[in-house]
Amino acid sequence: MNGVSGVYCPDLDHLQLKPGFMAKKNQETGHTAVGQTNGTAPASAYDSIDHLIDLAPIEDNDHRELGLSDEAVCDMYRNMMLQRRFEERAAQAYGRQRIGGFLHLYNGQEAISAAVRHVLRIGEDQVITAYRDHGLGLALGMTPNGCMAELFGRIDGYSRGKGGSMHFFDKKNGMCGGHGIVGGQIPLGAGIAFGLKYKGTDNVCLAFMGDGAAQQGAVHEAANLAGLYDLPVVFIVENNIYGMGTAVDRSSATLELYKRGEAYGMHCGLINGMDVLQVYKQLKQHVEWARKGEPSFVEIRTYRYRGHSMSDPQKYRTKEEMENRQNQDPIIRLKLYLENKGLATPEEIDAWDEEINQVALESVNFAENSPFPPVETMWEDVYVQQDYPFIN
Amino acid sequence: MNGVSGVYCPDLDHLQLKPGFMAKKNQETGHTAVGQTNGTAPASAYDSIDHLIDLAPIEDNDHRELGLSDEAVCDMYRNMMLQRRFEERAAQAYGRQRIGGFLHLYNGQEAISAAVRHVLRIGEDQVITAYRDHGLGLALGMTPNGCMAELFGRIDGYSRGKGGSMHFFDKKNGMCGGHGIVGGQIPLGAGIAFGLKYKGTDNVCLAFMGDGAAQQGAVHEAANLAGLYDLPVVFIVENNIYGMGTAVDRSSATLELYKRGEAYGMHCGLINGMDVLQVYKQLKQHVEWARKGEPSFVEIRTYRYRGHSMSDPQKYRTKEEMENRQNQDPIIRLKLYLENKGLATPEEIDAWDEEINQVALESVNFAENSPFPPVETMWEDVYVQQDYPFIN
Amino acid sequence: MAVLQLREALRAAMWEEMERDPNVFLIGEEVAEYNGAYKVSQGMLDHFGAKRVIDSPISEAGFSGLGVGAAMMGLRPIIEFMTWNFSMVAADQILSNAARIRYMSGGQYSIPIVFRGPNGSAGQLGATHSNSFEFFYANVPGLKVVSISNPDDAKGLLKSAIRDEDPVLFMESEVMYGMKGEVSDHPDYLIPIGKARVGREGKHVTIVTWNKAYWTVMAAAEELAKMGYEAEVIDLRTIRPMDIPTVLQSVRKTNRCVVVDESNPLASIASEVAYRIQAEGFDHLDAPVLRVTNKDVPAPYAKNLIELWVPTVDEIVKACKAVMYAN
Amino acid sequence: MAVLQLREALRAAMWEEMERDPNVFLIGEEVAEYNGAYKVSQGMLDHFGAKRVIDSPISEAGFSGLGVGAAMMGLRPIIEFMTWNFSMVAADQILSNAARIRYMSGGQYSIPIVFRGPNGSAGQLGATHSNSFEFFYANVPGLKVVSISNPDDAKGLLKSAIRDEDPVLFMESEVMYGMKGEVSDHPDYLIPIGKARVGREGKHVTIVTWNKAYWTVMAAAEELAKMGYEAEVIDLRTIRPMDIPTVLQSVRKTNRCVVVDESNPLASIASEVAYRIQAEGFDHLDAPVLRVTNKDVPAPYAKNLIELWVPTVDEIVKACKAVMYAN
Ligand SMILES: Cc1ncc(C[n+]2csc(CCOP(=O)(O)OP(=O)(O)O)c2C)c(N)n1
Ligand SMILES: Cc1ncc(C[n+]2csc(CCOP(=O)(O)OP(=O)(O)O)c2C)c(N)n1
Ligand SMILES: [Mg+2]
Ligand SMILES: [Mg+2]
Repeated sequence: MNGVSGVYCPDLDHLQLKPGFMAKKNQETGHTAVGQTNGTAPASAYDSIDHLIDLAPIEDNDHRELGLSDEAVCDMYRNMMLQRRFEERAAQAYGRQRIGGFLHLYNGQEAISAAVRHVLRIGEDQVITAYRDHGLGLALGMTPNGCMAELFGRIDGYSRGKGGSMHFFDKKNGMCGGHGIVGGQIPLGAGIAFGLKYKGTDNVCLAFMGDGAAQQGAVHEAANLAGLYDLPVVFIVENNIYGMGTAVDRSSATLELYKRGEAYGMHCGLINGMDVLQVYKQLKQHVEWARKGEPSFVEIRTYRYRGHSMSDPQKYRTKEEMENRQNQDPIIRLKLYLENKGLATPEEIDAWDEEINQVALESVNFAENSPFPPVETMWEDVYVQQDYPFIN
Repeated sequence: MNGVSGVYCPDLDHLQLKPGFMAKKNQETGHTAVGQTNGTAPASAYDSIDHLIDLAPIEDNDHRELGLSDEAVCDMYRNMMLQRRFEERAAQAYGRQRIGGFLHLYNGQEAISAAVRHVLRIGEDQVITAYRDHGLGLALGMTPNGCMAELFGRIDGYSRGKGGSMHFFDKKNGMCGGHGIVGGQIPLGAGIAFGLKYKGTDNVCLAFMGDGAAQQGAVHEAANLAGLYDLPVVFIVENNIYGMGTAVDRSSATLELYKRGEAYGMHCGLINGMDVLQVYKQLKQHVEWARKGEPSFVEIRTYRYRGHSMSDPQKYRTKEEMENRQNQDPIIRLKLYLENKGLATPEEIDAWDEEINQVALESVNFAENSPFPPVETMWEDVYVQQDYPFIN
Repeated sequence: MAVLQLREALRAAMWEEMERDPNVFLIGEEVAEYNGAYKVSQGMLDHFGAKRVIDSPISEAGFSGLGVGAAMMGLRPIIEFMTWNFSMVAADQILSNAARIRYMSGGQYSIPIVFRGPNGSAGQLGATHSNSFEFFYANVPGLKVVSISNPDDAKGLLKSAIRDEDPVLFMESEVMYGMKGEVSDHPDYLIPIGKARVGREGKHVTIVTWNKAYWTVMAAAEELAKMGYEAEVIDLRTIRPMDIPTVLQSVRKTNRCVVVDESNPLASIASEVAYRIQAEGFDHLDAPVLRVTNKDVPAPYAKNLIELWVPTVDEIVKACKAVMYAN
Repeated sequence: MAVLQLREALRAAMWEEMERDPNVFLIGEEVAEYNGAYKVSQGMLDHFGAKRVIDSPISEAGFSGLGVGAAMMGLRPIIEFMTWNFSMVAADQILSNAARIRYMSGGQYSIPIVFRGPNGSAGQLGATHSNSFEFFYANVPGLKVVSISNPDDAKGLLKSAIRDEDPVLFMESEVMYGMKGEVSDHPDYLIPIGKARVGREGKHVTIVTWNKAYWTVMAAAEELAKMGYEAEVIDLRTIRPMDIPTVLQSVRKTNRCVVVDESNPLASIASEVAYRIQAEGFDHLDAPVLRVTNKDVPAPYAKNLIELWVPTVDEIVKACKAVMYAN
């Protein structure tokens, strides 16, 4: 451990728990109150999450004051739009059964990955995340073609068709996956940071997880290791309020997930994930700390617009809640910012949008035309050893 | 989760981290500072733990004010002494190879178990702990004979010779084990509490672990479950400063282990484990909370006088540190209290001591004379099913 | 008798047993408000309430251990793993606690618990989501392991598992949840744990299998029948304890055996079945016991590859012909 | 050549490889300041410093995953489990990450990592501390599994494991750490992973074994020799990949085989060896392959019981005589 006295931990209690909510919940539904005797399900089990949890404070930032060039902010917009369009095309292709298995879309969360794209030294710094990984992959510079081909399970995919949606890897750009076991990637994140430090660099690792994942023991072990060994890592909870159908107040005993970092002596952070400049500003600070060997535990409040994966009927939330959050859409927000600041005209933006649309479409085309992996590739990439004697 | 606003968490920062220590440590030894280049071992790697961590605040308590009868305090003394003597006899028997495998002694920590003996409703409330379990077993009312026979691996042991030192179980007295996988018993503790609540009782479970165990992921998962489901459980870290040879500042990123409970919305507690009345007083409060479905996370600062197990050369600590802690021995302390308060004369105490000595000796005798388990018992107690078809 | 989907059969088993015994409860991820990730527990929260149908955080080690602790207090927990893949983070709780507390306590505590969920591959889910863990858990004395192939067995064996006084690990399959079949509705319909079922009679070759591979085997048996070979198909149903007597009885008739196991080959249940047959029925074998398993590589994502990763009808037919020296 | 204890041979292997490659480091519980729970890493902290010999908290999932992540960055971690029993809380990290990241990334990342520690029973340690996990990890494609029986193999195979580009799980034994033997001191003494060793030649029966059971087998071979039977003893050394060709070569000579495996019987490595022999060498077998394993119950604590729990010389002799129809 560092011995730094006084790590940073914002106290924002008033923002998280709107008073009276929990008590009401317990009385009326009893759903989390195990052991109560009158615990039958009420007519409506779902209070809107808006009653419960705020997105976190937001400021009026100016990108130049944050050290971002005009071009950088425009790039943020285009990248977010690319992520959005890519996911839409992927969803369509899933409908046409070109993509199989699980497909977890990132819609709504793009401000996070777009900020990461500009906070990091791409190619040197490292990112690891769970299965909801397309957005981060595209933000780090993975090509839509290679990504879509992977979703299609084709040989031109980043993992030669062996990984699929949950396993986006791109060594060149520091994309360390794409991992399917909830929370299991977080110890790897600590280890990646360990490796960066061991090699004497000042590069960092961002280790992403969901709000549901924060309840996995491996996360806590990794956080303690990072605090103890002063690892250059930022643990980031993308709190999109739900783990599948379970709202965060039903999976976590407390709602201030970011405060978990306190137990491990690290900086804590709470970020509004609907505003890319806010994410950029705050993440930058945490990354700077990490470069000095001071790890952080950060919670970014965001929202996922789509179901958990493609088969989710989403009965656990209301239309109003969704609309409320979509009203704060990070892409629309940034579009307005670009226009207001005179960084781009509506016409220019339309032209970008159209171009991006084409890129996304083309990725489907590319994937469609990429061959299935030849059968013999099944035995490749298991071992580095070339003559490994497989059974049979 | 309960929705109780404002759980109890004492702020005692000034007591834990003696200023300057950590910085000094990092500069001089570099041992936990992974990635430093000049990290060779210094002449003396071991700073005395006394520099690092206090035993926690202590008061001058009067047992009557705490609601304890004179007889209860005398019983506490006798029980602590019984634990001490039992361990000594066990150590001797280990030397004579009557006991095999691992033997983890409880010497120094007896004030904790003796307080538990009086805080709980024995036979209704439940206790679960790790492998350093003799003290708690004897405190709950397990007989020295049955315990020693178990250590000897004889048929009259509580587990019919199948469990050994690490697995003391006594269903009648609510001793739920005795568990060998570090931290693995803590989810069970949550489950025991769940069961007590489900059955509609107001009984509680005390779930003990070591300071080293607090870094196991399963502990955190269990704590979150307890906070979420309002389970009648008190998680208790017996912080005896070491997990094997690793001092707690080298296993934990922060030294306030008790504050980990905050992350799970539960009451926190820090207790001086060298004073049985202090332990009693504070644990009583936590148990009362637990009976109302409000879980706690409690750290009891204590010290183990013996090595981790029988083969430990204990090079990781100084003689001075040991002496310093032994000067605060809980048994001597209580003996003085008894004499000062006129609860027992020195002669009476001597008589008790002698009697207890005999009981401990007799347990060795008993164990020595108990038969080895017949070979066919090897296949018993695997399944409840009587005609299970084992292989062979 | 009613025609039920396999998920409905499982639900009926849990439902009836929960009606029967107030100490039975269900806990797992998404089992309550979401009505089950695969809708196995649909309607159970509404009927039994939040005390007995409980959503858990994504903390498999935590809630598995919670179940074992609750069982120590006399409850009869049903722990649902969303899939058995996720049991790996809870493996120690199952091995060290569920399986061994009875032994280590000298019989003082028994652990009447059921862990259940889908096991094995289910299409393009990739390497981490396609594990078959029968071999692993069945290795452990103190556990019982059931792995089912149809709605009727699902119900009869799950009811037995819930009533069993020992820990039972119960393995299903996502891709079979929608499968329909006749299911007994007798309130005490209990299929004994540890008994295999002869799914098809035949005299030329014995095929031993279980779980969804059973259906690939049945298709292969059809193919073989067209070629004039009658395969006897044994659905093991319980992996621990294993009904080797029923297998041997068949092998004594056919003198040949193929084991079809949708898992990695090395140290698989297929290896075990083969070992037992040759050890106890050596003189009845006219050919080696052969196994057909998943390929000895992690599960690939691509559709064309994953389809070849699992045992195919062709491979089964080929293995059967090999042990019949029919080529 | 020098005479070393097995723990010294392991230490020499790590030491030499750490001298050779600055990317190799050691992490685990008590490996540094305490000099190793079993003194395997004695002196390594002093020599290599705290950057490369690292004490970890009791967080097996955490530091196993840390190792895999570090390997992704090009380091070559050696992860010490105090014993393999404790790897159960880290099982998912090994299966899902160490074994499969290469595959799931289409070969972009390789994971040159070694997990090592003692495996199997070691006296009166009770049920949770007596596991043998070869069968479990060897099941998993993507891993290699080594399990050694003597100081020379310990050194030569551990050096190979550390240099291997793939994840290697390395299994030792507490009770062998003090065992002495001649050990090569050639700096590139690399015993190839995947090659068995014939420990004793004989013509009447083949006994396949590994790890400390090897020594029980050698004692049994002595007994058999007194009765006039010459056993050929094969030390498997590597469990995955498994050197079945060497086993078959012996069986073609002896026509009989016993596998001695200090583990639970069901789905054990013994089952696997037996499967492979009968599948690939059926016509050479004059008797079934028999196995001698631990008893099919959790490990008991009592001295008299645990001694009978593991394979005994008597049982091995008996099994050999059975396959030789010598009674
Ligand atoms: C250990 C484990 N348990 C369960 C699952 C099944 N599962 C996949 S995603 C998911 C929800 C995760 O929610 P969260 O962490 O909030 O991420 P999000 O999907 O919201 O991005 C669950 C339960 C899993 N993959 N791994
Ligand atoms: C999961 C696991 N890892 C490692 C061990 C080996 N081990 C046994 S006791 C121990 C130290 C535990 O220290 P602590 O929790 O402080 O308890 P104490 O011995 O001080 O009572 C270790 C590392 C184990 N039993 N289980
Ligand atoms: Mg989420
Ligand atoms: Mg300790």
